[in-house]
Amino acid sequence: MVPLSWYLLLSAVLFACGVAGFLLKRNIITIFMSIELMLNAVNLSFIAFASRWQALSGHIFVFFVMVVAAAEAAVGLAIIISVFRTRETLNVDRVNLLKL
Amino acid sequence: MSLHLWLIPVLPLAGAAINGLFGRRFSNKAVNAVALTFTAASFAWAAMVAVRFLGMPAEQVPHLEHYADWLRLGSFRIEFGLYLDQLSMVMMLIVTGVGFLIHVYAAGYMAHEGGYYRFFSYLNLFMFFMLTLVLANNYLLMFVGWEGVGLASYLLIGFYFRRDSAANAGKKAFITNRIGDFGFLVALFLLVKHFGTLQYTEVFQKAAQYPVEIGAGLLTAIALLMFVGATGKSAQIPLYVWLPDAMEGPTPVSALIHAATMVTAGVYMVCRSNAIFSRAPIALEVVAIIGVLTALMAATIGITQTDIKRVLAYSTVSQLGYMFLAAGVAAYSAAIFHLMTHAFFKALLFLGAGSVIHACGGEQDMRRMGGLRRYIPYTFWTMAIATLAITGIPGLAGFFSKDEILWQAFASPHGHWVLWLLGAVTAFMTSFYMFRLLFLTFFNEYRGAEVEEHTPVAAHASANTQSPEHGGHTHTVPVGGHATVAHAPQHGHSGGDHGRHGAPHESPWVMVIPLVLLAVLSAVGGYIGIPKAMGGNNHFEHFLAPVMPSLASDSAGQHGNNALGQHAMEPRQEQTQSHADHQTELLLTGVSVLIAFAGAGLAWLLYVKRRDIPGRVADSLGGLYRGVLNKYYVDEMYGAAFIRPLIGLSRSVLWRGIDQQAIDRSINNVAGGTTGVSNGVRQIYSGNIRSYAGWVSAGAAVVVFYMVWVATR
Amino acid sequence: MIPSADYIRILPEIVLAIFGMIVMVADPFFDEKSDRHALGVVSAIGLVAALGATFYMAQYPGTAFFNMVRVDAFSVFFHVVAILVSLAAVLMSFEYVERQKIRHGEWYGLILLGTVGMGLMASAIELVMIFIALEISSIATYILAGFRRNAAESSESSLKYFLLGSFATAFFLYGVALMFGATGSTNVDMIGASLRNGAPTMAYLAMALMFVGIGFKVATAPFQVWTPDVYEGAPTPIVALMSSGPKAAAFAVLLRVLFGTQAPGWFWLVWVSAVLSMCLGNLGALVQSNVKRMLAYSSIAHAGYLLVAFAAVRHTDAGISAAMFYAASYAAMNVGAFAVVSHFASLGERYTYIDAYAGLGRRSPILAGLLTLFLLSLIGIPFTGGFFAKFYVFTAALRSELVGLTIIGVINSAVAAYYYLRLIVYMYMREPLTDEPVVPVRFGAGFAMAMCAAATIYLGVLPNRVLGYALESARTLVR
Amino acid sequence: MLHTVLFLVFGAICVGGAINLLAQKHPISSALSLIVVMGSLACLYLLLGAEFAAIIQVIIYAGAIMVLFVFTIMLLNAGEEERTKGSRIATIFGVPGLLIGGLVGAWVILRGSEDQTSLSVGQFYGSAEGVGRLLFRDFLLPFEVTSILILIAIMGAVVLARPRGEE
Amino acid sequence: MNTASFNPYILTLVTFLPTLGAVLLLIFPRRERDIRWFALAISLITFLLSLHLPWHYRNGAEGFQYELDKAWITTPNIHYHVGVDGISLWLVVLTTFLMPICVLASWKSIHDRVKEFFILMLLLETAMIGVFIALDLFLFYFFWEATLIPMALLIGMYGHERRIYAAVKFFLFTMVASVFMLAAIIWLYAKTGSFDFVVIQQMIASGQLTLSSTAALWLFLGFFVAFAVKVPLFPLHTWLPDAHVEAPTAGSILLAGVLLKMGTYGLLRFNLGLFPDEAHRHQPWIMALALIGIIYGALVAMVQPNMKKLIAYSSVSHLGFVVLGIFSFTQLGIDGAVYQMLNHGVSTGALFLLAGQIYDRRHTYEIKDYGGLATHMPVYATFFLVITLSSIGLPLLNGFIGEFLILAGSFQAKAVYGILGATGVIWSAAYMLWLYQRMFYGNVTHEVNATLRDIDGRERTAVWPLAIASVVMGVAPMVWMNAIDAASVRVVEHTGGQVQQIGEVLGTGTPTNHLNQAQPDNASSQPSAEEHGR
Repeated sequence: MVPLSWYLLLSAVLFACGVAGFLLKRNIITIFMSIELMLNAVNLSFIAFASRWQALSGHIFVFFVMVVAAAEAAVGLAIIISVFRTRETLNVDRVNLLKL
Repeated sequence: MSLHLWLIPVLPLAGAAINGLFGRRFSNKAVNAVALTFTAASFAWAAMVAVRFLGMPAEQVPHLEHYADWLRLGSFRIEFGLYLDQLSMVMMLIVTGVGFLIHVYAAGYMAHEGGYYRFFSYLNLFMFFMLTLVLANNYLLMFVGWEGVGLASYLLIGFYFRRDSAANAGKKAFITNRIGDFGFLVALFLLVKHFGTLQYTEVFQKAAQYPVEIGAGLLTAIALLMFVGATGKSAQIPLYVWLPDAMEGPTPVSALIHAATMVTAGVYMVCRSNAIFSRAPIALEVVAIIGVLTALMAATIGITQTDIKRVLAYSTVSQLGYMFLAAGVAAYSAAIFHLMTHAFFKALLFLGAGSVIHACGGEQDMRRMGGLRRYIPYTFWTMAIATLAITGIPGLAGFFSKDEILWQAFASPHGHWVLWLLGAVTAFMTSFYMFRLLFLTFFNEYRGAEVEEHTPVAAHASANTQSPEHGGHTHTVPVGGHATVAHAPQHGHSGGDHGRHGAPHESPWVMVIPLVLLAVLSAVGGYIGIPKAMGGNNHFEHFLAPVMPSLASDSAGQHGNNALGQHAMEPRQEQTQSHADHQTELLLTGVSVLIAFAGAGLAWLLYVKRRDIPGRVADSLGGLYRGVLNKYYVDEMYGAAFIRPLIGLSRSVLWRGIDQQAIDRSINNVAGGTTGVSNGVRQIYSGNIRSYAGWVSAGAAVVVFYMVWVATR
Repeated sequence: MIPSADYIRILPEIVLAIFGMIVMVADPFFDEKSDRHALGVVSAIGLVAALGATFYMAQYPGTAFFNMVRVDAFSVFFHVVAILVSLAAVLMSFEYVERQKIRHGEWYGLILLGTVGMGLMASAIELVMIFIALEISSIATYILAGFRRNAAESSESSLKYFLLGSFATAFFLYGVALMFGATGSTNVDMIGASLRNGAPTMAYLAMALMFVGIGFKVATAPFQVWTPDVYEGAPTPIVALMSSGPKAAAFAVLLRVLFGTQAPGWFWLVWVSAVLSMCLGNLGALVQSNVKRMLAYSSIAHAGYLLVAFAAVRHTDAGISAAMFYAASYAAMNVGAFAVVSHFASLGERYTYIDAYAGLGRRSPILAGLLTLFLLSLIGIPFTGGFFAKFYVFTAALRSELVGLTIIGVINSAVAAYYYLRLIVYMYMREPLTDEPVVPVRFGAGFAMAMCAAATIYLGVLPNRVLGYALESARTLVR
Repeated sequence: MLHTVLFLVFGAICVGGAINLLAQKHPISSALSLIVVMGSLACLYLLLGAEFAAIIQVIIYAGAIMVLFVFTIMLLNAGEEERTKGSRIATIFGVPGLLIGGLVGAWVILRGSEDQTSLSVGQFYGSAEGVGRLLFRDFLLPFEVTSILILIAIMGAVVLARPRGEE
Repeated sequence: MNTASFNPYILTLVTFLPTLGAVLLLIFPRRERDIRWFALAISLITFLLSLHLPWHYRNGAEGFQYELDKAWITTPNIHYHVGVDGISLWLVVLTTFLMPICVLASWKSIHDRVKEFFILMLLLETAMIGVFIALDLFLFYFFWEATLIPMALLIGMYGHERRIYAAVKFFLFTMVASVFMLAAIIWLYAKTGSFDFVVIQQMIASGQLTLSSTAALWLFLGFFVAFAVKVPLFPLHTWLPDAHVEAPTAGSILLAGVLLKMGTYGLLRFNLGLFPDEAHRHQPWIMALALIGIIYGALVAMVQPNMKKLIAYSSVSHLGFVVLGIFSFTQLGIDGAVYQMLNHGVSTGALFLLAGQIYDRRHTYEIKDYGGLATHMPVYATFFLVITLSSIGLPLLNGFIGEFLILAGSFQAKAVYGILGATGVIWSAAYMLWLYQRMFYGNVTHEVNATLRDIDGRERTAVWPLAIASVVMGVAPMVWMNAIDAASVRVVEHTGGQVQQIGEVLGTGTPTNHLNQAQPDNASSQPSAEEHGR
């Protein structure tokens, strides 16, 4: 018997890891991956809540989130590629033409 | 019945307007014609009015004429209205009469000047304002004239405006007058505040409800403030400084404005407001003291001056002092009497001086004149009469008036023997410097050419040091070229076209006739006011009595109410009579006559017989002499004490300091500070994605924390 | 089984989607040389049609597709705003895409499809629906921002926008999840219903996270940091679009979420956020010499003003209507300003620095005049939309006794005057650096500018109709 | 009981993978650890009875998306990431913010579920059929709309990733 | 024509005719000559139309005339509500009167971007008139702001070297200040639900809208700051000299002639009209500021090396008088203040006009570059003299009436105000005459000045009306005063000030010791002030 809150905590931890990744990683792709991690965390809590409320809609949300994530991935990676083309780097700290 | 008084001031105004607007296209003759016609017309009308006025029954006096409302705000009402009573009639006649004569004279005197039309339109303008001043039926209208004559004199003093000295003198005159007017204005405010009106009749009525003030009260305040105005206009201590400089103007102007009429406005005002002054003994005292002191001081300066016009100027100041002395002892009619006679002989003196200057081709320094009586007899004789008149030689106008004043100074309830003494001393000096002038100018031999080192300090160099085309003594004659230019000064200090000839010559008849007429007036003018003591019965005083009822401090109570009543003069009679009797009066008269002769004698001794003495005296007195010569350095003192500090303060503290440093700088600092903050804020947008994420997540943390706090609160 | 009325209730989206695909598909059929003006025209037509569809849709208020969307005055209002903004963007792209050598098909297609997202955001009442709509419009703008592919700035701005955007989306999504967990529902109305009887702490947490997400989209402090960079780098017409259209839609979402669910406890949140946005935006803009960036900062500040209206909780209808009016008039003047900038920037967006504007009043009076109008409106000079927008906002705030907030806002708008004025000063009071003639305005951009100018003035002189409609929709929102 | 054990195991793997994702220098390793996380998440979904979700989690996420990632990493042959000191803000504001937010969130979660609704295997079963019904009825509109989303994504990928020069 | 039907629309017509002209100007004429003539024609027509106002003005009648009140915007409830009373009436006429003169003044001096110039001028005219006729706070604020932009542009586009600095300074000063007014207006609206001046005045006066003391304070200050900057009142005046020095001639004329009056008008209409009690409470320090302005302005003017700066500072001094009069709360004071606004418009406007004319010849405002002009430009010198005299308040010229009434009024309010203010007559004489001497008297120091030609027909046409006006206004003030007095009496009664009545004046006149009368007179002259204070 696992209390719901454990799942939620787990998802919170994962989400936090995602945020931390965004904050700390330098490689654009890794950062993007941490975003995906955050989405996964969210998914987990959706599923958890779904089973709490006995409502399937939670699962539907997960589905949509994945779709969106896929779309984002496609676009995001394309963007990353075009950035790499212009700047020849994947280090996010070096992408700072625009400032102040 | 209306006397159409308005014609009297308006006619000169018309003349001024015509000359001012179209004069430039007129020939000198035309300008003349216009100016003289309108003045003459005004004089004629004034005379007619006077005749009809004398025919009026007493209860119709004062005769009021109301034409229009200037201001009507609620109960506050200022009329365009004129006020004719004995006082204003006298003034009106003096102004128009003497004014007309001087116009005639000027026609000749200015004949060769540029800016002819300007001159005459200014002169007419002056007449207009002066007449407004004397005929006004309320204080504000009087103030109009008051300021107006100031303007006219500003313009006329600055007539030779290309000479900085002239321009300065004009400005000085106007501003000094303004200082006086400030006092006058405040007096008017007091009237408005407490009486709610400025109409003479109403003001006097209200004033009459006040008893004679022991100590200083409202009326004293009003009176003193008015007197401040008077000191400005009539060149009394401390504001007399402008008058001597005013001699920069053409001589007829000096005669008309700075001797005969305008400068007496102060006296007129004090007398006009006697209802107030008489109830403010303290004010009266102040007036008397200031008056006599001015008289004395001016006289001392007059002794040392060598510029003929300046001598006359200081003598004017001192004579005005006499008038105020009279007014100060509540002998208003005596003041007016002297005002009149003084108008005659002082005008005459100035015109004579003008004629002298004219004769010597623009020379004003008496040390370069002398022996002129052979060249210009008319001038000499007329001036001699005037001199006798002013020094108070019996039988001439000045004698009666001055004697009356001295007597009142002694005998009037407000009088005091000290006042008399000082007056007498002044009288001595007066006769001394007047005869000095006469002798230096007309006796001995002509000193036109050489320069004599009589006094170490250049007498009138001090007066117009800034004058470019006039360096001290060596009066260079500039190329007459710019004489054609509209505004070249001819008489002032540079021999113009007709100043080039050696021998002095008599002036044309247009200038001589006025001299003669004025001489006659100064000779006989006094006989309308022979005091009782000498068998006459002071017609003049009786004539003016209704305007200026005297009320001695003790009997104020019962006379207050019928103050304006006709019969209010009997008490005055018994007052004076009770004080002293004819014997004393005659005695004092004798004394003053002696003094006069003494002064004359001394002058004869020093400037005809032993002409080496003055120099030695001067040297022996040294510093004192120089002090007096430089008019006690009053101008310099004013300069050092007020003007320069003020300018310095304004420039360095107010403008540079407060305006530019304090205010503007601080505003700019605010702007700069904002820019700084802005630059700081921009550091947030560092361009680094992770920093942005940092901001976002920090913000998110705050938001989360807050919301949860709210929830669990 | 689905009533046809439901399709009418999403008619604008359908129309937009169809036209978007048409444009996208049509593109390859043009050969290389021929100019693809037609595409632009077609998409413009599509937008106009969508506008018509919106008005048609307005006849059929109500929910559709099992409470996914609701058509009410509120959604219609924002539909119109979003569509008009996109229309302006399309019009001003006519020359832009030519000049920048950008592929027309994708460009117009993305704009249209992005507009679908905005429309859905306006009418969605289901959090998941909202989420997807949000993503549609955002992803479209991510891509469009990076369209000038051979310009490093463009792709960088695209990257920044994308990464941070999805970061924020994750927050929003987490919020949705928690809200679902707290209430067992993701339908705004049902959430409202369940929150009305006691909100669990988790709901607050959810609300906070959603606020983070949407706050990012509308660029209010402290989630505004991305704005200047992204706006500076992105193609100007797109900046015009995304600073008005998606933003307005996001505000619509915020309104739905905050007021529709009657979620508690966010008052001070909004208050502080408003103040921060105003101050940080204006202060940042003060010393900005790049016009696009300056306008970006100013858009932050304006978001702040708009939030002031949210804080007017005592008279919600006044507040909401003020906010809606503000969104509309801000869209008008902002798009207008960007239209001028985008035209003037010309090839490769060279002239975006303020010095380039020196003497514009002499070189091209019309452009300068229009820009001046828009700037004055942004300052908030009377008889421009900007004035009434601010005016309603502050009135609403004062009626809710928010004196302090109003004072801060008013002072801010005074400070803001400085940097707008600076541009005007440059245009009129400085001598031009070059006397090369400004590229003449062609039909598309000209029409866009005219449209915005007309709207700005209309809102400034006769705000009645619009405000009245806003009030009505506000009432529908807080039933 | 079993449920608890499984939860602990997969949960541990998840967290471990996540942390590893952070710890790894090379993007490939990060990607792999992310795949691990996703896999174990799928298992957790199963525990919660979400078959459908679990499956697509594996197919879409681990299968499609992560492949895309790896593909990109290879394409750009991204190497070790260098530890540049780009942003102090992220460390001095972001990380503390993260911690505070996380703690608060955790506290809320723990406190928010006093009811202690505890879950066990098979207690709630989300069949693909049920999901399908729901998806194609109630959530029809979002489902259709996602097509537009995908379309946009495709276009974007095409436009942005197209090599230079060929406009 | 049937004036009755015409009356309600005359104001609107007068106000927007210039705008119409501007629009026509935008499209129709091409050649610069035509533009100038067209602008002149428009401004003249406007002036003639505006003469309808005083012509058919009913002096006796209460309240506002030519009133037009049309609902304009429902939410917020904004009306297009215009109307004039004796105060605004003449300010409108002043504006329309100055405008043709400005057009003439910029006839030759503006040769670049002529069309824009005259368009801006006409728009500015509309805005300025609007400020004076607006009876709806919102409308007022709109016109108020609307004056700002054209003026700033006039300065910035057609000014001299430091024009941008001046323009921005001008704009920011006024903008920042008026924002506070906006806040106050909105607050009032939020409370009353109306922008209508009359309505709000009623509500406040009848206590229907009760203001907490702090609220009243802030509202008062909100309005006050906006107006004080415009007046400008020390120490907020520093924008004025810069603006004037840099502005083109016409700009200076309008700035001094009309824009500054907007400030004093606002004080009179709104600060006194809406918050009489507050006005009374703050009278002392406002009076003090006004006095500082008078003396300070004059002293600083005295030492200015630059002609226009000098005139600018003299404006500070003159408007100090106006404020002094307004806050004396006496009939005389306020009459004088309003009249002084007109005077200052005429005489200072004329001074700037003349300054501009000499600038056209020598392109410098430095006084030291002149001297001896009277010799070669007699006509110019004469005009300058007349105007100088009118500006130093010589009797029978316009300046005197205003100053006298103001000072008398403030003296009634409190003796010391009157006395200190009266020193102004000395200062003004000092700096103006000094200026005149330095410019016109003495010998020509710079040879160039000897070659200057006297002012030509066009320039004289521009100056004559002003000179005549200053004389007529000095001699026959009642022409203006009848209308003004009625209005200001109403203001005074509303603010519980002192109306001119002998009765109460003599009431204090118990002939006792009066010299130290400051305290008793305060007590007597404004008892109403005290009870208002409570």
